Amino acid sequence: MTPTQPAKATSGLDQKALLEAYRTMRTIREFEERLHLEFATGEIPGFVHLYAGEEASATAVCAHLDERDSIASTHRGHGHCIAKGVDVKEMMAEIYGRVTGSCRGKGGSMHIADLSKGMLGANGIVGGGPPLICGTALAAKHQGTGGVGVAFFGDGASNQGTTLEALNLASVWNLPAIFVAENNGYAEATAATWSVACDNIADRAVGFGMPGVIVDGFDFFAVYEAAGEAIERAREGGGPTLIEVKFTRYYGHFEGDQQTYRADEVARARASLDCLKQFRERVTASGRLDTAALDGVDGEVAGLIEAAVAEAKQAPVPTAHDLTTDVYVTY
Amino acid sequence: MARTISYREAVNEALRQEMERDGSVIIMGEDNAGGAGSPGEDDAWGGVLGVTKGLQQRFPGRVLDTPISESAFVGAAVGAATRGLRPVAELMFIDFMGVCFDQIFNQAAKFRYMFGGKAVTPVVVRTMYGAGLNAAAQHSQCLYPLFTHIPGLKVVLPSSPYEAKGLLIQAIRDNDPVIFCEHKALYDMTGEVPEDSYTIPFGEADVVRDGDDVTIVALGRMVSVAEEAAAELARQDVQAEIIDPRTTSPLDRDTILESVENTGRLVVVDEATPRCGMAADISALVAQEAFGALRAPIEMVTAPHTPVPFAQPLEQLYIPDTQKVANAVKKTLDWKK
Amino acid sequence: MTAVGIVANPASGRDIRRLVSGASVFPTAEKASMVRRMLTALGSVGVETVLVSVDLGGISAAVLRGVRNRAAKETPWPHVRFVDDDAVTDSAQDTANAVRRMVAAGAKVIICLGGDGTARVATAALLAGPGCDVPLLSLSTGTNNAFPQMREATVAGLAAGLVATGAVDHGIATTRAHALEVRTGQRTALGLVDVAVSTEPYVGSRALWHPDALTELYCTFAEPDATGLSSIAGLLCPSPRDEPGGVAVRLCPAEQAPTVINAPIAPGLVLPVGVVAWRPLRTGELVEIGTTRGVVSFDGERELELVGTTGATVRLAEDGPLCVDVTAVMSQAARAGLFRSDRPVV
Amino acid sequence: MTDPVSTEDTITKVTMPKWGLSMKSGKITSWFVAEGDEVAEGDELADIDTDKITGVLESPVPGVVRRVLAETNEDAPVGATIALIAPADVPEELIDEAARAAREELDSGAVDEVAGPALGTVRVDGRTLSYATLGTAAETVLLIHGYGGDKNSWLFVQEPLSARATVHAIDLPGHGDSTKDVGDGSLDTLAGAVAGFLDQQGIERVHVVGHSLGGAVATAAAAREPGRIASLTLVAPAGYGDQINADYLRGFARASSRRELKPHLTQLFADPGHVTRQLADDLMKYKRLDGVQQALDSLLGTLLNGDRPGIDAAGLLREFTGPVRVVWGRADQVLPAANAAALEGRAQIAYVDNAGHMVHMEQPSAVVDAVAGTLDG
Repeated sequence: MTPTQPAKATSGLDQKALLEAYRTMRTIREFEERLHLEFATGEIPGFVHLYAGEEASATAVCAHLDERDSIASTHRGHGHCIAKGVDVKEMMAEIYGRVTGSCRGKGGSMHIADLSKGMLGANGIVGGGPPLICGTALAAKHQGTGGVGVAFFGDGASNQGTTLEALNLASVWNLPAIFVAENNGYAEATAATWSVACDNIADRAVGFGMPGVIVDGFDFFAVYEAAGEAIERAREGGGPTLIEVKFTRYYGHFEGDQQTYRADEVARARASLDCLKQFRERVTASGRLDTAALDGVDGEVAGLIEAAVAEAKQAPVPTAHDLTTDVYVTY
Repeated sequence: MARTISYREAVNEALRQEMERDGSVIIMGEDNAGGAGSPGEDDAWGGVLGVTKGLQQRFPGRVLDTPISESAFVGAAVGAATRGLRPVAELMFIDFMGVCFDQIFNQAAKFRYMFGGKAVTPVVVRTMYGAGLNAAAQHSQCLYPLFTHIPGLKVVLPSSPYEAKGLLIQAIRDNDPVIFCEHKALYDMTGEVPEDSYTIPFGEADVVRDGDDVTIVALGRMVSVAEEAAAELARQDVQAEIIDPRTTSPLDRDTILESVENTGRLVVVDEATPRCGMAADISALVAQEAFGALRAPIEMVTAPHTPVPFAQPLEQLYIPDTQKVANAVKKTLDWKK
Repeated sequence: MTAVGIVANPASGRDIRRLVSGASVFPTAEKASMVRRMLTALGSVGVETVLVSVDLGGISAAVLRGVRNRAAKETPWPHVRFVDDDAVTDSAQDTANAVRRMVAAGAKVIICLGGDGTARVATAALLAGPGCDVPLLSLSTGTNNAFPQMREATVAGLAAGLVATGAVDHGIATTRAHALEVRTGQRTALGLVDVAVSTEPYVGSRALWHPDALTELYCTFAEPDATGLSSIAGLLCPSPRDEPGGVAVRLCPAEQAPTVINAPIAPGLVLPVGVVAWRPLRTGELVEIGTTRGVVSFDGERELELVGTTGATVRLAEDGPLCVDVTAVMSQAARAGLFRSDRPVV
Repeated sequence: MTDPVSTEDTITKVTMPKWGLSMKSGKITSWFVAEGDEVAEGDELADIDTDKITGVLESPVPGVVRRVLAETNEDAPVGATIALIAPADVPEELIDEAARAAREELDSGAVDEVAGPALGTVRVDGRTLSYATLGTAAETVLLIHGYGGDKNSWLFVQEPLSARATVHAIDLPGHGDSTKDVGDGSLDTLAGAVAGFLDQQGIERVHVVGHSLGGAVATAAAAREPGRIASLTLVAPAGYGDQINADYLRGFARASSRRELKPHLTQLFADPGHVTRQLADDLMKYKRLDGVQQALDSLLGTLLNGDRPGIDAAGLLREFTGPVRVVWGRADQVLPAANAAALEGRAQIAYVDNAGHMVHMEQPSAVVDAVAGTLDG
């Protein structure tokens, strides 16, 4: 009898990895909380969609990724960018529309990208990312790198044809693709319980012949483990997985949203479910990390975000020259 | 050396030679191999009109059949292009752009600019366009103006087998997203095509015929219609210069303007509908940049502002023909203030 | 008023085992349909009121649609009351709240749709309060179920109804199950079938499927035809469900073990499990858990992280949930002719 | 210039010549003679536009132009009879009959395909070399084109010479249908290709004709194996004298569109009217082939040393003692005719009026005469 080999244990997070994960989550939180404040001053142009509350998802998934791997993101993309290693100062400068930004001030919050890091961009089109990830996964498969593609998308995008087509194609082509449905409960102001006709986004996986699982999005370790399994499976040729991550976003759809459609779930989540709070409690209770180390990270992150904002505000804005450059490689 | 092959063979040969030259070139589309998962041959079709026939056997694993999911596979081609592949996706009919346009114009076309010049997306979307096969309103359109409108895309309209091969190889090697539009009525057109690989640069119009009396700018399949008209006009001692822009984006403005500077008359022939199309665009260009040289109002010969009809007599009326082109030329010649 | 409570867990059947072992998905539509079939059955045996839990997963919504659209010619359903006193939290808390409210509202039987996890939460809610003598009928809609039964809901509904109306006596209809009680610090938690200890550091995505990390296993019963961790004991030293006493097993990585059992520890996963030693576990026996840093799982789900600061104990308790024995109920119904009517021969 | 096909009644059919492989038809752009004119052999009869270039059709025989069958601006297929020449005493009825048959043939288009040169390839040093052969006579002539040219550039020369010799025209590496890789692009590499071609063909003795860069290659080949080369005919050869139009060469190499190329091409001819759109088109089609740009760039490095000539063919010629003839257009703007001074005393030099760098295209008879003179010894 040849026993089925279990996937290797994925919770082998050492101290360094735990601290890194915490740093990433804290950086995202600090980045977003600061933007929340700065946006209110009117200095930040355009739309800003904050990821606060959802940090565990991007962090835990991206903790398994390396330079072979690529991700596609959403309009709520700051967290994915930070977790995939995009430079935080350049991100902040981009959001301020500065020439020192990740996209030289031409993209803004919704289009931060760093292709050199496999970050295919936040995406202003709901459902824009999943087809792209079929492509990056196809490239990895074709090139034999063992790389995977991860599409982050929301409950809203789970209703887009592009997403459903991509799920089907990924399964038909048996691609190393992971579809992470970040269900934060609302597509803009419309509840997922209303707009998603089935009960769970993960249920849709059955229709595409792939595993669909649900994980608690506030629990870093839960997401980490599920993503680890899915990614390892994909790397080994096992095909795509749909992971539904359930949680709540802490702020509105965009900054300025009065959120009159919501009840008190944010206060409850912040108080009892918050991913950073949970993470701190658990790693300190078990003695894996001490409070001082975590506080040290908090301090460093605060300093980084402070510097990022200060530098962004000082940075030059693009000029007329920048208007017509970067449209084509050659034309 | 050059030998005579069809437009279809020229496209196939370009794909084959580029796939041989560069392992990162892959092609995908509905039935591009044809027959995936079916009980018969895996490469039963080689594309709905046989354009990709034979590539599957030669390049196993690099010719991908797709589900009928244009958004997914066109998007996949775009995504793969950002990660080192040079995919050629076949959007079977240009009319189907409606079910995948976002991946082309909001994703592929925008990456470079939106990401501050740091993205390279060498994807080619091959697509079939044009009337003439009684395929009616949803399989016959000339929608390249819609692509031309989008900054970040390059749009190619090969008018002959020679152009088809050289422009497709250029498209595959090009580092920007390219929409490569093949006229379905040209697939059986034959012409001399070198066996060796070659590239025709984008943004360089071909002066198909020299002439001093009138400039005819013709697009895609209309180039051969214009040539027939010019041959007819030559018997009446009217020498038309025919310009095939080859690419609508980039557009070779200089060649058009230089010609009009010389002839003083312009007729634009385009199978597309007239509003916001290439004919209007080229006319505006000449009106703006070469107004002083014009000796007569510009004439546009286009399809009417209607969907493409089905019935044969209607479709024949719909497509610009030699007579309409010749009439337009005469109108510019006869014009008196 | 004769009332029965139905608690249906919307989240069961979607955990990570779909990914790691290809376990099946239990669709919400089928859960809702099970509730509707039970309503028919309960109505047919004279239950007047059925209390139904509410959820955001679509089960209660589907039941509500069924109530509204019930055609006149169909068997009438009992009055359906949705238990919506508490806000839905989309967590196990919802199950506990519903059970408590149903007991308070006078439910004579609680039917629970879910997996081992759901049954465990329902049991804890019953045992912790005045519901300790309210019978539980646990039906399987989960992944990896050792405790709940796979039964057609109609028959389960008939049995529950007969118990609720008193048509079949409690003494015949129910048995008290055993449970494994784990205490650490101030916390107490129950396992209905098995309690396992592993050196894995995190609860993670809950389901347990890495046998190499297992160190200890305690089972209330051990059946050789079970799936889940209890199958390890079941294949090693079977201990029937209806007998007192359980099994304790010490485990280690398979490659270091003197004995290896290939056990179906989850649907789709038959893995070698290393066994060091095993022995019977006596009822009431208190065992000190030897692993101080790790995770304790209950009925195959990781629940409790042991962080090394306080010790933990496990005890095989006699006073588990009072369970409806469907076979016994239906046998008695047959004997008593409860479903029979004879027409006098003319 | 064309094979006379004489009837028993000594009526000579003047047919549309085949100037090059791809020529299918030609258009008479103007007749220089009218019916009744008396002509000598070699007199110019008509200008013929082949799409590639305009050439002059010469009379194959002496006689009287009895009929002009193809009209001015008429396209006639290769091999079609376009005029009849016969002695004055041939009766009109016979002429009429021949004319009627020819006219029918012309109108129907049913003209027998005239056999063009035979195409072949050889492998030398891992490269494929393409060549075209015409004629079967005992003597062998090898034609070597110049920078950016190909075997078809000899279209007006190969056919007339084929009556007297087996005439091969080859494509040098980097050109025509030969492999585009030129290796180091040195004269030695190119001369090695020529030597390899001769080896493969088993040619022991050959009259070599080289134009421009091909002239330098011919010289280098002669220096390598002096005993094998019966004679050299150098047409505006590179590597002699110190004048070279570096701007032309660089412009030609760099031009990436027909519009850029055309002004450079006009420097090749005394009469810029020779630069048809088709000529420029064909060159652009060549330039667009994979590998051509690298080949041209590499060879440019051989041809130029800064703005000065990069080849010393004159030095190499010392190794060769056989007969040398030189043909140079007086209006050559690429390698000026003054360069020929370097060959004074060593070679028999013909300076050609109304010819630029492309003497063999503009005044092909001058080249044909020179080679014929060599063949005559």
